[in-house]
Amino acid sequence: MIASRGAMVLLACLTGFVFLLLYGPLLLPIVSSLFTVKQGLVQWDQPTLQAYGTLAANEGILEALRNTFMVGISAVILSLVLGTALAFYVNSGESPGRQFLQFLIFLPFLLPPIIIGLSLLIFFREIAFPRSLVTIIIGHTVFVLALVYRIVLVRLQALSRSLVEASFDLGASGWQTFRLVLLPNLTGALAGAAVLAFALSFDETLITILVTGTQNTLPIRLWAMMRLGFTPDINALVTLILAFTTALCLLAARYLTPRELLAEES
Amino acid sequence: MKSAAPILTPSRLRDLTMATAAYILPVVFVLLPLATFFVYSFFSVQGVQLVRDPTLLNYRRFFADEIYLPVFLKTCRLCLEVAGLTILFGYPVAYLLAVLRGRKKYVLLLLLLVPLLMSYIIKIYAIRSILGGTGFLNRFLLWTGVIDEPSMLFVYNLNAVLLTLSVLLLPFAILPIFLSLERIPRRLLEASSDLGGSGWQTFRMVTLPLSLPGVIAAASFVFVLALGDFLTPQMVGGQSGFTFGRIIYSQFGAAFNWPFGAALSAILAVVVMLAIVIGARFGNRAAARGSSL
Amino acid sequence: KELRILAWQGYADDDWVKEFEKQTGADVSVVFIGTDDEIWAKIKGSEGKDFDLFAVNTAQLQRYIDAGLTTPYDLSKIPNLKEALPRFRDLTQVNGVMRDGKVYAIPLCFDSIGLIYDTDKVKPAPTSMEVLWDPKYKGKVLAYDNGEHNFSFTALTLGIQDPFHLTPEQMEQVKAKLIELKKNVLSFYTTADEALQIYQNNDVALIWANYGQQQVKAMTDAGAHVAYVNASEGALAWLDTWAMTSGVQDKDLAEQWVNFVLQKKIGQQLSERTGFGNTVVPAPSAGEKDKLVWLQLVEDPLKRSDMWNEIKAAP
Amino acid sequence: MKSSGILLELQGVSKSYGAVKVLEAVDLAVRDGEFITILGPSGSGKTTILRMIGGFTQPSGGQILLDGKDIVAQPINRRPFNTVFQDYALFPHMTVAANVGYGLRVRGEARDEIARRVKEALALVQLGDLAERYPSQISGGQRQRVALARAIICQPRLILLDEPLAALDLALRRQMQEFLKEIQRQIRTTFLFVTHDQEEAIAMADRICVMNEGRILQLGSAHDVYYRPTSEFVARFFGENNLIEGRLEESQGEWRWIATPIGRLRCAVDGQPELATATRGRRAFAVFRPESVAAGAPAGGDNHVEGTVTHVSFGGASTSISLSVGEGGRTKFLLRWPSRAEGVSISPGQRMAAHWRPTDCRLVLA
Amino acid sequence: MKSSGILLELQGVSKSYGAVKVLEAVDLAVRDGEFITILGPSGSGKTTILRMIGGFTQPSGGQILLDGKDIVAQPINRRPFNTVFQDYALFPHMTVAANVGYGLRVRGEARDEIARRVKEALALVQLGDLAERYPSQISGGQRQRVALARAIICQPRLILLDEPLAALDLALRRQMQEFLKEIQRQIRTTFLFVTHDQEEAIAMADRICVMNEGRILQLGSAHDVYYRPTSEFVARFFGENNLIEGRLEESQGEWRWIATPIGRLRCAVDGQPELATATRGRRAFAVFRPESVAAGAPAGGDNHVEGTVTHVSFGGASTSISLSVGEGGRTKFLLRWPSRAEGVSISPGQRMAAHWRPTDCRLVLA
Ligand SMILES: Nc1ncnc2c1ncn2[C@@H]1O[C@H](COP(=O)(O)OP(=O)(O)OP(=O)(O)O)[C@@H](O)[C@H]1O
Ligand SMILES: Nc1ncnc2c1ncn2[C@@H]1O[C@H](COP(=O)(O)OP(=O)(O)OP(=O)(O)O)[C@@H](O)[C@H]1O
Ligand SMILES: [Mg+2]
Ligand SMILES: [Mg+2]
Repeated sequence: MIASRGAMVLLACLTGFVFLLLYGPLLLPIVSSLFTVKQGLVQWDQPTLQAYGTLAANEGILEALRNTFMVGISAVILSLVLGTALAFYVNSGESPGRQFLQFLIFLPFLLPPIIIGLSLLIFFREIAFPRSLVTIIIGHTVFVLALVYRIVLVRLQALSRSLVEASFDLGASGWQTFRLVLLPNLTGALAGAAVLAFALSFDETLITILVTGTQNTLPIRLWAMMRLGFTPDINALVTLILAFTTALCLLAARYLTPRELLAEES
Repeated sequence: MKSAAPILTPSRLRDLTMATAAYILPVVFVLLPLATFFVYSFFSVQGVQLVRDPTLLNYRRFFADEIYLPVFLKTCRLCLEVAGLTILFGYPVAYLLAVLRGRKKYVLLLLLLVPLLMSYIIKIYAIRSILGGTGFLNRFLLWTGVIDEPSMLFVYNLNAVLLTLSVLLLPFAILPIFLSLERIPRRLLEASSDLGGSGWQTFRMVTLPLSLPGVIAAASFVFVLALGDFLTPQMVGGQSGFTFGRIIYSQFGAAFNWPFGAALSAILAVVVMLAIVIGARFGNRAAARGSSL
Repeated sequence: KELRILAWQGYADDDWVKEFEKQTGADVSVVFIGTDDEIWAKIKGSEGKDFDLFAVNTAQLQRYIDAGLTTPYDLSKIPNLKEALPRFRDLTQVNGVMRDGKVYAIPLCFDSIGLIYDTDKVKPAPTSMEVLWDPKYKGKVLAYDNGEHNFSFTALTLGIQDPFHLTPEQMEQVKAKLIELKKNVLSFYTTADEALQIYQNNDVALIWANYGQQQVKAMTDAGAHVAYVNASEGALAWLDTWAMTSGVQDKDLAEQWVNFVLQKKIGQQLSERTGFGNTVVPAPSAGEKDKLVWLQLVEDPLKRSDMWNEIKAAP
Repeated sequence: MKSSGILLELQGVSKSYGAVKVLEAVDLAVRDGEFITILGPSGSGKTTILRMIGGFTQPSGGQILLDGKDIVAQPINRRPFNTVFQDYALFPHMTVAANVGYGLRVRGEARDEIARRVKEALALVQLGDLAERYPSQISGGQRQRVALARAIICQPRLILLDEPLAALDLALRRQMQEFLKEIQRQIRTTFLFVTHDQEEAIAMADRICVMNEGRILQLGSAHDVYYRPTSEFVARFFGENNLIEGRLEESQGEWRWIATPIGRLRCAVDGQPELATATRGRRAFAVFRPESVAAGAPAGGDNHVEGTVTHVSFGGASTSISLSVGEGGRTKFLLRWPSRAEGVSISPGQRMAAHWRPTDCRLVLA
Repeated sequence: MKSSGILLELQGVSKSYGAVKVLEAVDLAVRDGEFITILGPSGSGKTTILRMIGGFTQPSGGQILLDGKDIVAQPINRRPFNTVFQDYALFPHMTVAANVGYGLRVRGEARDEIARRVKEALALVQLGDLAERYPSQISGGQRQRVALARAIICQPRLILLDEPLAALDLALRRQMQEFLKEIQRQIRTTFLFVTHDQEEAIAMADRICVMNEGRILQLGSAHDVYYRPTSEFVARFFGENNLIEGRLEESQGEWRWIATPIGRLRCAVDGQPELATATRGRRAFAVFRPESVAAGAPAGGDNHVEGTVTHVSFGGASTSISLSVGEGGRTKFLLRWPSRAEGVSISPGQRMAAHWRPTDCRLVLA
């Protein structure tokens, strides 16, 4: 990719604008978590950490947050495993069956979430599978699978076939080949897929409500709170999440940039 | 394996087990639940009871009734516009990412993904208070003197839905485009300059066509996610925020017309699937040409 | 022992739950819900098996009873009912909570659906819902996004006696009136907080207040200059109740919970925290003299929903 | 070692993709310890044969025998062969040492043992000091050697090499050719080497297997295929050559005459059974190498021509001279002589005589 | 054409990447209409020079003059040069015709005009019937020709070619070499051709520019660089060569003597000014080609040795013989003779005499 100086300036401006679009909406909760807001006006002279105190005491929300992370992480892991396995399978040959399988994988992503939620609920009821965090995890996995699958598949198709052949040739079993050769080469795609999948799971409301047992997740709580309005500690919560993920990202970028990524530039 | 082995060889057996393993979960957790639901679409309701006499009425109604098709088309257009807008804004960002080198690139990329972890209900709320008639944006514009009275351009109408969805879904567009841009060999761009192409000509005639597969993937992600979102139109769309997603949603609550909802969903799925298959064909063709240089 | 509750925000606060758990040694889990639609989908989808108790308004309740998703109460297990406000003490007098002599729901809280107006912008103070159609307020009206209620209140405004059982002609009449309303409407909202938000960031004069007093409370808290009025044609009013599912696992425990929340202390707190009227302690929610029209199951929810969709889709 | 040192045998192995037959029934016996080269133009099926031996592709018919046992059904990772791929196929995320040790690692060898043998192998290919680099950090020639070390470390019975030198520059290629031969001498493993470069095949192979269009045309030593081609294709394939078409005449002991447009030529018959049975009048080519043609009239009198020089071109070690002879100069003729510092004294347009010894002149049936 | 037909001139052009200097101050003058080849081993800076001329890389110092005017600051798309890239860099999403017409299209030529000239250019490279195919649907050699057509259609002043033939197999490469020369003769444009293949450079170039480690070592005709190397590197670079180190002795007209471990050798001095000024005792190499060495004792008596044959290897057209001579056989010696069908009558271990003419023996300062 190349760009002239003028083009770079233009691109940087546009990117700045996009950052504004993406981060603008985040400012409001952050500011209101730190300052008193009265009649829609921020009282800049009244900084307060009260919201954070309330948050620390709000077990319901913290419990929901824990559930959200549990579900998100489990769903991401499951969908990564399944998505990768399925991508491998579909990529391993051509047949109408594989086309159909791909269709099945995409379906939950295409249909309105309420359909997925309801059909899973009815299904679980029919087979007397108790609703719990497990059912939420299944629901989320089914939902984000398409995304993971697709990203992995695209990357997989770009990988040189001879790498796999070389591994077999040297005596490795299928599993060894996967673990030692393919997986390390898929990490970038898997990381990207994991982030997007987690983001989807993190916000999933409708499927969750329908297939949950007795657990709340953060989106359910937020969704329910809309009736009476958000309490200030919610602002504190999202601010913390944001700060935490940003820090995590920066650390990851600082320390985990794979050596090959840096070597690849020329 | 195209060997003409007449019996079940070990490799055949392994293939079979593998296939079974691959199919089992999608079939159990996707096909079975959705198939029952699909069957519902041929039923009808009476009060709160399902009537299990097969009928095509639900499908006929979609076409016969004068509100569904227009709303459906309107919704599709809206989501296409969202896809268009996210690509319009996402493309330059992805391009910049592709131009940047080394660590800077990945830091920027990660920063673009961070907002995804802010709960989207909260984001919609925030966007709404920014966009409102007396919201931050209008107040800011009034204060700077750009406008004299509050602009209603983004207040409870389709523009607002468009903008909000675009902001929410932008990261989903940036990533696939970035991935496809990164795969374009630098050599091709040099070749274009070498032949006298200006920067813009090179972009228009080489970069853009070659990044098309990524653009299409991005568009289909955004389109599908926008279509499935029923909250945003509701919350910022005002009177116009009535989309197909909401019609479907309403069938499952107050209306208790699950069969009709199922039928509408089936129609939606078919259309979206078609769009994606066509898109993928298009993208694949471009990619196939791109694959062997 | 375990109790599974599906409720709206504000109906099963943490401190109450803790206290109840301490008293009974039970394990209570509450799942919160955002719309009537989800309650129905969730309860119907699980055929009542996922929860023991759920909060639902009397109008909605009927379909659950019809579908056999509820279990009647044994009133002897709910002694606190005797302490309820007179209006709610004798359940035979409360529309919609009984069927065939059995009690299916215990009232919890209620509110009228009145009119909120901005005291700076709307003068003189309105008395009738007709004001919503006043061309003066074009683009300054907030309405609620619900076909059933909108048909009912519009019918009342049009002077129709029974707003819950409309004839087809009346339906058409109401529909036309509602399409006309759209000219004035800035947005259809679904939650109280949403309305507040819209109000704060836009030029809004009138709000059809589905959440009644609670909405007013939130708005004045936020510093808005607003007042509330129950229209002279009669104000719709909703009554939320606790209903027991057909899949209730520990009926005793469920009844204990209902009895528990009917305490004066809890009623008081509920009103303070949400602004709704509770059924045990008098609150300012609706004056005794206001003409309240309790919501009922309408003649054909499906029809109303479809027609509401048509109205919203109308140009 | 049974059956007279035959390690691997292909019997009637064929391959089709759909309706397209890319390999006719091929027979090939690889001797234990030899360096055999498969040579042929692009698309002749070289890679296909190699991939079927390695197990990457299934044959459509025939048998592949290792020590006399059919291994067609054996999966890739069970065959005691290792491959050096054309694009090296080094694992980009592993260091050189990890790449080389991979085969031992997946066999579950102990760490020390792996480290020791990796060191040994890297020393063998003279890359001891690059052990910790990544493939992207070393040059093309070095990568090639890593791929080789990776293949030999497991002590396979047979090493398959698919045009491993095609991407290297000439100097490096020469160096690697010698290096490979040297390694093969040291470890005494059988090498099956695929190439499309004739000079490479000649420089390296004990035996050369020439292929074209999915068939094996000739299998023999470099000298054999160069001087005793059995087909027109092979005769033309090894560098520029002179082929003069004509009709066979009578035999005379070890000699046979052929009538061509430029006269009767005397050719040596060197144990070519097909020629013994060929009848008079049969169409054939007299074949002689440009470097065998000398200037001037011969001492004896056989095989001489006179013609006009059309082209003189300096080609480094040798200088080529094109001659047109025969009626109207219709037969083209190539001479190649060692270059001299003072250049050649011949220039285009000049007439010159040329001759070549019957010993250098062979016959190939058309 | 001014300044005696010099089209492009590099004056003191250098290039550094950070602290690493990859190109020392380089001077190079390209004549209008010539076919000039830049030849050097991998990493010598060939591509770097070409990329700086094309404008893809900025020089760190020096000037690049086109018709006497500095063009360093001119952007790529304004330079009247076109490039044929090593990997062709064809646009995969455009047909062959669209690829070829691209340069005209971005110049805003009329559609008819483009169509006409594309047709012409495709006819020139003999690809008229592939116009509507995509690059992925044609073979390697055909792609190469498309790239060429694309470069020549804009009638550039100079065509830059970066190892365009490296990826092709030998037969195709030979064919393309002739083809390129032919095209150049037809369109009379200047060609600057980068390669690492000595034979290719010799076969094609009017002048060869030999590079090593960022320096131009020698610039001259093929015959010049082959027979009049001015440095050890160049002497060794063109195929195998014999270099015998020694100390210069006196001059004798056109001859000069050098004392080496295998005796005093007589060498020709062929207008090499650096030799005229070289003092006695200066270290130098006597250089003579393997193909110049003949068997037996010489007629005169100069430049002859006797040694032991260590190696005989058949290399197709020629057979190489290694000889070790001098005290303890420490000096290695290579002979190359045209191969003969009956093989050579020399075998390792045998003693043999060899000699070479003083004319074929040159001097290179160490
Ligand atoms: N998967 C395939 N499907 C169809 N045809 C194929 C396939 N693989 C190879 N072929 C065909 O088989 C023939 C032989 O291919 P192969 O790769 O063995 O040639 P090769 O001798 O290795 O050539 P090269 O020197 O170009 O590598 C070719 O004509 C090729 O087009
Ligand atoms: N971007 C860069 N950064 C650092 N060093 C570079 C860069 N590009 C080239 N080099 C170095 O410059 C030197 C010359 O490179 P160049 O590509 O000109 O070589 P070349 O003669 O074309 O070699 P080859 O035959 O391998 O193509 C090499 O040592 C190379 O490592
Ligand atoms: Mg091949
Ligand atoms: Mg180069």
